[in-house]
Amino acid sequence: MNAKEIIARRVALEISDGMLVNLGIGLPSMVANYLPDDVDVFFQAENGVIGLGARPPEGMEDPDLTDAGGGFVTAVPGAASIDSAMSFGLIRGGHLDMTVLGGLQVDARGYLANWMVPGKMVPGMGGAMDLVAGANRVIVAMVHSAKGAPKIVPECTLPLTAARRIDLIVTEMAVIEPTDAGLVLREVGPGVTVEQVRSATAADLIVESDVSEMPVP
Amino acid sequence: MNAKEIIARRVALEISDGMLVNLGIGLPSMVANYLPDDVDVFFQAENGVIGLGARPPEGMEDPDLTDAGGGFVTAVPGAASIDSAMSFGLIRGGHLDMTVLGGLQVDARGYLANWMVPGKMVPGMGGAMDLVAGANRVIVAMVHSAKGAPKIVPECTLPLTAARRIDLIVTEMAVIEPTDAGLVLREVGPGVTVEQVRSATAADLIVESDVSEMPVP
Amino acid sequence: MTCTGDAPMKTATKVAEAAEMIPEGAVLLIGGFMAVGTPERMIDALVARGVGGFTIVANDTAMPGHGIGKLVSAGLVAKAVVSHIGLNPETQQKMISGEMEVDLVPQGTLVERIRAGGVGLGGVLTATGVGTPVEEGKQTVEIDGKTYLLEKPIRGDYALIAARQADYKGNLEYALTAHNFNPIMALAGATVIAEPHVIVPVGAIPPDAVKTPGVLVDHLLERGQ
Amino acid sequence: MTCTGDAPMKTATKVAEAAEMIPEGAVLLIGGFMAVGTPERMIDALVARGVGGFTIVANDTAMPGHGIGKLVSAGLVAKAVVSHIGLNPETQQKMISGEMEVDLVPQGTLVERIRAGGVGLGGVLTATGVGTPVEEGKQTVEIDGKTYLLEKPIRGDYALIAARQADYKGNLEYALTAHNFNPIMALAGATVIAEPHVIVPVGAIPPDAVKTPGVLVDHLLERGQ
Repeated sequence: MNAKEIIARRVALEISDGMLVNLGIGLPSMVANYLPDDVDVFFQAENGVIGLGARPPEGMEDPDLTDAGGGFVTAVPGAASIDSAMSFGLIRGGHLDMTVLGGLQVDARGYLANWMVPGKMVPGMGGAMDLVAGANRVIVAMVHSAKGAPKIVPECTLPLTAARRIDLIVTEMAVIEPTDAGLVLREVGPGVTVEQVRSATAADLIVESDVSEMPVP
Repeated sequence: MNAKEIIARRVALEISDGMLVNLGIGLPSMVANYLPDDVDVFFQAENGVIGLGARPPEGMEDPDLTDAGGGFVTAVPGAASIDSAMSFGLIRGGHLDMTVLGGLQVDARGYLANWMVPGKMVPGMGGAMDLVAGANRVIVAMVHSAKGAPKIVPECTLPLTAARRIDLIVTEMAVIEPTDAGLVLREVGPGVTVEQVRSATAADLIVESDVSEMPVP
Repeated sequence: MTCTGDAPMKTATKVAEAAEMIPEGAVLLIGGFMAVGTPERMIDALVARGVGGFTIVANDTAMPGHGIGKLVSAGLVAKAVVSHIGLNPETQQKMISGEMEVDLVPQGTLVERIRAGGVGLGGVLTATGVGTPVEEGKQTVEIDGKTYLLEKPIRGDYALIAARQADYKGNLEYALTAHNFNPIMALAGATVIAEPHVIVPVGAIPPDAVKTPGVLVDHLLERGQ
Repeated sequence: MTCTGDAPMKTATKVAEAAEMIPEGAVLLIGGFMAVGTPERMIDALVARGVGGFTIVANDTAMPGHGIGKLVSAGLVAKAVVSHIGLNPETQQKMISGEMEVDLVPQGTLVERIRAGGVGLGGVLTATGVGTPVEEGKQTVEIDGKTYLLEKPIRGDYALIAARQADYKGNLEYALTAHNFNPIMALAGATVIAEPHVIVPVGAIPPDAVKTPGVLVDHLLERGQ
């Protein structure tokens, strides 16, 4: 199982019945593949649909029905079309139960940076700032390090996405929860030791006695 | 022809092709009866429709289709249902070409008071404050005096509807335009003299040489 | 991406059970304009139950015997935040006697304040009411040389809304002038109770016809008799 | 009340004529999200005409060869006010070289700023962007202990919008994820040019299906080939 699949499978466990969930493009969107059949949720694509469905059969694509990454999708029965004002009204207004986003850095305060690398990559924040500021629960799904450099750092050096403590970090090596006291290591990845997590993490980790191995169903 | 009919017929001349118009309840709503057949306009009922139509045939009333006064109406072909946010978005956003409202007082500045008499009558402002603040053109349609007391006064003693100069006052005695210089008498009612208008008006009137008799088709 | 799940069905709630949920003194956003597009069965159930002390937020208090007018007559309203009470003399009497507090808000400001509460904005900046008694006690903000009132967001403990049609997922459609405040209030109630005329199977309301997504609706009242 | 009149029919405008209306340097609100729900024929006509210096306000600049990406490639965009340029490397290059100015705005803030411009509000009070570079140079307002950015309204000289269907009065319907910014931009352009896929007779779009009332639309583009 590769790193991204471990992460997606673990994040899927955070989703429960009846939630409205927004998955960012890339790795976060893989989470939908690993939802148990008996979990009933609605996915929001912030570009305009509640009730995002799977890729359509070949030849059945509708150019007016895509996800936020521009890929062809379907809409599940009971889906609703929404314009951008309603879409972000739901996000900012506390109606979105969970968002799963990628990250460039998360720091000891639980602050996320994920929208630009000054002088190098300026994609823009798109909907990320509203999602982090507004969603009831924010999960950052990312590989633990970027080319050997830790992405979990004492303080973000990249521009912040929001001055809000995100709720959970899920990597292939660890599940980490930002708290008032700092970053608490909750779980380690399959076959990973606490020491390995520590050495791949630039921020201090609080390790309590009950660190378990990540369930990856 | 009674006073209200004179007023309604004169106001109707202010409406031209292609306008979006909101008529207040009571006297202003009579204006729709006197539009020439060749004038194509849309009426807005601020409670939720653009394209307000006549009263429906007996037995065809829809409880979900009324005007802002609660009376049964129809919708013309090409009508659009709007919610209250869209309705007042159109009003505040400069999309409403004209509103015709009743008045309790208008003063020398052209300011209107039409929503309460402290200690006596407190109906509430409903949509009137938004209409006066937002409509591109505001016409006040009212009888010239209330039980002998002038309604056009030096300064409103009743609470203002908005600190905006309205565009035209139409009564059965006169058409008066508020300007930077003050209230200008533009027309007198059928058979009414300038002197009669002056004595029924508490505010100063500017009378230029070209005061004509009101056309009442 | 594969999506195996979808959102849960609502179960239809009996109107008396819905009334039981609402505690004394709750803040209720109630849809309707002069009792058009008002959740009439829900109001009847609240009157039958007799618990009150409510703050109601609505366009108006309708007329005695209709819509919110019934709540006023039954003495269940402690405070009304509304734009108009002109057609309900009982509201005017209770306001003058001090039995009911009435906060008059311009209609466009009222709907935007509820929207702001529902979509997570900090307030509304409007020129409506500047230079009138509505301005009293409010912060004004100068923006590019023009003065605006800063009007606060409004949220409710419950939004009681009426709809033309719902599907089992709670997606709602409204009809003609019965839209009014309903779609906006659906955003701003901590709990949203919808009273549809008709309930249809999932799929019977196409996505483009949905005005209120079912994810906003907590309870659907069962179909009336 | 009798209403004898009704609003005038629109005449269908040829796309090249619509492009001719738009002066050099105009502020254009352009609907679409990654070129979905974008007025593609209008954009092609602007590229064919070659007059530019535009400020465009849109969700994104799409990709080279698609939607707004074609305006960028043709060098017609002086400034872009957008939430995302990540999938258009040309926009990034032109921004870095200084050929194009890019103002990045969070997506939810962008749509509310356009809405505020369209519905006559003085600004938007949002918590989005607080504590980030988006806050720089902006007034903050404290409301009930929470900090909000005061974001200014946006209006355009022209709104160029795409729709699924129009009737002769200009009433518009949108489809699925092709709604996006279109219904909001229809409120905020001094002149609104709508590009529908289909034009149907008056009455073929029922009042409850109308998302943009025809009174907002100034020009309807004639049906494409």
